Amino acid sequence: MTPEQILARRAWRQMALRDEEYHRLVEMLGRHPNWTELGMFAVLWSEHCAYKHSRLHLGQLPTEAEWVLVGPGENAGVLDVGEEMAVAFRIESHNHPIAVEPYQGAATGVGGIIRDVLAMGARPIALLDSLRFGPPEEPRCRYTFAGVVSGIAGYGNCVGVPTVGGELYFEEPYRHNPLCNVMCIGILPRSRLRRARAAGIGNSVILVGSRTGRDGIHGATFASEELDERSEERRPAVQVGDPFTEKLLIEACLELVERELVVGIQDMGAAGITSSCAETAARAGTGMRIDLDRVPLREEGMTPYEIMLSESQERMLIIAPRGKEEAVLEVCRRWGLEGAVIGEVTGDGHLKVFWRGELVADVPVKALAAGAPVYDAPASPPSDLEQRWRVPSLPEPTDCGEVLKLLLRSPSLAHKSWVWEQYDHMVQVNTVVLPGADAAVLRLKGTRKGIAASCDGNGRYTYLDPYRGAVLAVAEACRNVSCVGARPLGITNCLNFGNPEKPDVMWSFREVVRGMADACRALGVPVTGGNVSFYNESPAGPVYPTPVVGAVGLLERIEERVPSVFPGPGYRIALLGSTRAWLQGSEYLKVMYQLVAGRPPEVDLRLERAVQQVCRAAARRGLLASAHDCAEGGLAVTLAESCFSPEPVGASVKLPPELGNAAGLFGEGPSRVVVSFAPQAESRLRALCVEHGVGLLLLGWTVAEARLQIRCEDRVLVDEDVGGLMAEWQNALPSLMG
Amino acid sequence: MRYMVRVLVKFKAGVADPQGRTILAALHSLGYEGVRDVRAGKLFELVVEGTDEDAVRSRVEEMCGRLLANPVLEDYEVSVLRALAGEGR
Amino acid sequence: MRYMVRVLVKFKAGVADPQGRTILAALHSLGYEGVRDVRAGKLFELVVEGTDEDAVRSRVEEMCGRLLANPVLEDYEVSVLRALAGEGR
Amino acid sequence: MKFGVVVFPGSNCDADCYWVIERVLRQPVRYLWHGDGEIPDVDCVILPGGFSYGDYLRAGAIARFSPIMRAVAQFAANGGLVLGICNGFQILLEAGLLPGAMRPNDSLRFRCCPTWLKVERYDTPFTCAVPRGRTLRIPIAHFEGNYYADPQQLRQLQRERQVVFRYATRDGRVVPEANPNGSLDNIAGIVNRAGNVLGMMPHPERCAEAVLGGEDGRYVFESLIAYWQQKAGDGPR
Ligand SMILES: Nc1ncnc2c1ncn2[C@@H]1O[C@H](COP(=O)(O)OP(=O)(O)O)[C@@H](O)[C@H]1O
Ligand SMILES: [Mg+2]
Repeated sequence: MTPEQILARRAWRQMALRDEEYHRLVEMLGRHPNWTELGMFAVLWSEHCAYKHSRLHLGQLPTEAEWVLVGPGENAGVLDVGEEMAVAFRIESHNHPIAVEPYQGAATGVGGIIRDVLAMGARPIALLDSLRFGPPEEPRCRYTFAGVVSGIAGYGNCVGVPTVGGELYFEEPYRHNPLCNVMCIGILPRSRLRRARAAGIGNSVILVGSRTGRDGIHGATFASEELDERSEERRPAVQVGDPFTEKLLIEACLELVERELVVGIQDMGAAGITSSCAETAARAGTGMRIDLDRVPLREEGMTPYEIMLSESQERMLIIAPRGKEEAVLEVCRRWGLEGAVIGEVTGDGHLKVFWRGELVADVPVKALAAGAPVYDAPASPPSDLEQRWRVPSLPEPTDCGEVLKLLLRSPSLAHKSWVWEQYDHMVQVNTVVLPGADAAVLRLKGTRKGIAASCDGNGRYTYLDPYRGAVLAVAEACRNVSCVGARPLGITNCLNFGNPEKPDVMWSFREVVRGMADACRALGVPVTGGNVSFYNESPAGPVYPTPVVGAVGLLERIEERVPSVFPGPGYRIALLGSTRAWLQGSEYLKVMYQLVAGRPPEVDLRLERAVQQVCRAAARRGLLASAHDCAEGGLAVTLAESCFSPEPVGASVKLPPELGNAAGLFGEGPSRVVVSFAPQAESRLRALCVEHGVGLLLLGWTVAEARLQIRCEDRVLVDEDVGGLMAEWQNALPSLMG
Repeated sequence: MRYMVRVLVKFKAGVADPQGRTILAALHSLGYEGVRDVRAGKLFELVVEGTDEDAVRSRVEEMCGRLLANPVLEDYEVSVLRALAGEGR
Repeated sequence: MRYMVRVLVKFKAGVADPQGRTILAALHSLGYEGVRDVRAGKLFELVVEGTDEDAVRSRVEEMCGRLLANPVLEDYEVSVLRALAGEGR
Repeated sequence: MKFGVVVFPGSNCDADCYWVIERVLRQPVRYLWHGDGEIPDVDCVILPGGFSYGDYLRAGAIARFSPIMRAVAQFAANGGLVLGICNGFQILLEAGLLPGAMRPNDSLRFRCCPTWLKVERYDTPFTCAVPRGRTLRIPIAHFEGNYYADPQQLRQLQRERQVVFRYATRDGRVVPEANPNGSLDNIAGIVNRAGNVLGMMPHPERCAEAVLGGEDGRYVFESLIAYWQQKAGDGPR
């Protein structure tokens, strides 16, 4: 299609560019684009790549701290953890792909986030997955759930990166829009930190990994007369993951970095060659000249448009020092990978693309990579917001033991081993705290340190109050990390929302970012990166606004880690922190009354911070025998889970009168941790609490007989066999999944 | 009657097939240079009850669309191989 | 000449086939009660150069014996589907 | 005792084995590259876990043709010690160095979890240092660990006492409930007739340090060292 035809047919509209966006790019280009150029702009200016609706607001997030080596803007955030070591991490969504092909959609999502971390020069050492599906009673939702889990397993296990944690919720709004967010953590010696920069005029641009095919050439930028139905058919909408090639890519890239053959390195995600070339050149303030005839292709007859926009997986772009090309290609060959020098870095600030000797695209990289407009879309609260806060008055439960069992087998609270047993969570021999605890803990080989990580984000809270929900999510992720004794060093976030052009969605987005920013500031934790996924919406409506927070923390000494279950009988049990709990937005309301209602609590961030400090200080001093965040399902569920160690332990607990009701047992709220400790540690723990202005409410004792007894004054609220409770909790997912 | 039905499921043309490519490379390194391409897929053999071949075929095609293949990624091919003697009713 | 060759690999009779069993159960739960048995296997489609069909077939059978099937567990079936026009030499 | 750990394309427990041998057992160790046709001066070759060639055809099916495997077969024929763990076991089966084959787990799901192993023989180089009667707690992590042998092979395994590890309960009972993958006779590990080649699905290298929650895996490596030292003491070297 010629520029005239593009103009005549307003072809940009089919590529999801607005008229004013087209005019903007014409102005930046100083002429009308040709077909290939238009395609390149359309992808790089898509919401997915350009953050048009979110960028303005994301600026509020605090991104700095002394230990932040790389903040947002690169492929992953990087934190200094001392001893010349650094940790890279990032989270990303793959929501739309899993809706059509759960297995491959999830698998390619894992591959993508691993390459982001690899692009920092880091060895990927752990994955976490945050998943949301519709009601598991629905066969289609189970199919999606099972497919996603086995896709993550199929990819992560094969590349040899352990999946050490994650989260899983089932809620109605995810029925047509399931969410799959995957976080990857990598480690690197500080000296090997690499940037995605095409620096050094004359340096070579090398494409490494899989061949380029017609995969994923953009839904958004798709369609035209030239790309008729036939070519549409040729173009697969879903991609197939190739973890074997990814594993080779990891080894080859790390070897290239180690041997100083890498000036810059960038993964190839959305918009493949176009985005990786434009972004690396833009970051370095350079240009690039590339020759498409040198790109190894999987299929015959591909056009420049297709080659430039292909999203074929398992490819990396390497900027190598001039003269070292052969050394780079030699490493690739040794690892059985194809590599090809496809171009060079130039000084003119343009991305020039040649094909069969002709210049087929010539675009200023700044315009491509940073020229997209930024929108401040209208925002207004949903009209029914206050209605959502209304909770009818409800009777107190008559049999709290039964309620406890119901909650324990609620799929969102039940034991998740059906999921994580499918993941290799031990490969690389670093996993010190396995999945199932508040946070996973990995040792850092060669040091005494450990890395803790957790993913959290309760979409129900955010739906009911986006600001508070976001604060709760940050607080919980950091609390989980603190519970194992680690200091939260940074978070990454994945913001999953509906259509941002709808004012209520935009409003909730803004509220979430505001909440996240406030919480991070108060807790002293920077945000080093993340991902925004809009348009998670079907005719039935949007997903719950779902911010997923991935926190990474540092344990100075791995021996100081705290388990999340009671170690045995004879320990004191106490509730550390707040004693307040609310039924608003709780799992209890959902399970008992199918109610998603009530305004979730406001977090007292000063108290939250202090509670987390006490957890860590107590861990460092060896005062805690266990610590478990008191989250969904409330105190009763947390106590029960604390009893569920491989050798079940009993607990005998007496609640103060104000907690002897449904809210006390099953209510939820921040800043609370169920701890156990040896009796002789009590005075020192209490002193710590006093020092930080944090409460410590003694609840009872762990006991040898494996029963959970919760009493209040002269009433026995719960008296259940721990084995029986554990069976409910453990069997829930397996029996649903057959 | 019972019929033996064969279902072949393959990736659509244009979809990357890492398995096929890896097998191709292995065959080459074993000296089978004459192999130019390998595509990997799945085979299912079903024994299905039905009144006649056509009914059975269309039922199995429905199963393919719902369970045995994912139409966004895969094509399928159903063939009724034969009626199973002595096992019908 | 180039030939399109189809290879089917199945578990030997008597070897339990967990995948087939699982699919059978899934089909039943979708209401396809008439399905009596499912066996799962693998499909490979190869493009192979050779002078004639027989030579190609026997070469591919050799590949099956060495690589594509595991003789402890699996049987295979090779069929040369067709010569590929216009691509030979 | 000198160890060699083979690196196939797609191996992913190679570095873990290396780590344990070097840092925990403090023995000399080197990597052996799949493309090399010779085995240098080592006393034991380890075929590590992972997904050689992505397990794209069948686990181990492609790796068995690597040049190094010819050398491993020779090394084994000369009495060298070979330990195949998980994918390494699968490769040994495909290469015919051990009898039988692996099917996908009967659950059709990958499974990563601890298992208890009953040690059926203490007179092998791989188990001679295991305390008698101790059930070992060693994790598995695989999709294709459902061991199969045809009836004749199975009879031979029994006759020659080639089964070394069986999945069991904690107290050593070999019962169906303890079988994590459908494996025939709860088989978790077998040796060849000569007793110098062992394949096992569980990963001893994942539980050789207390910080990782258990040390039972050390017994396998320590057995090798004890056996080797004994042999070195016995005869001329
Ligand atoms: N999708 C998943 N993948 C891996 N592990 C998971 C997944 N979902 C939950 N887990 C693990 O199960 C445990 C309980 O999860 P969750 O109920 O979200 O804990 P918490 O309330 O403490 O955040 C955690 O250790 C978590 O890492
Ligand atoms: Mg959580």
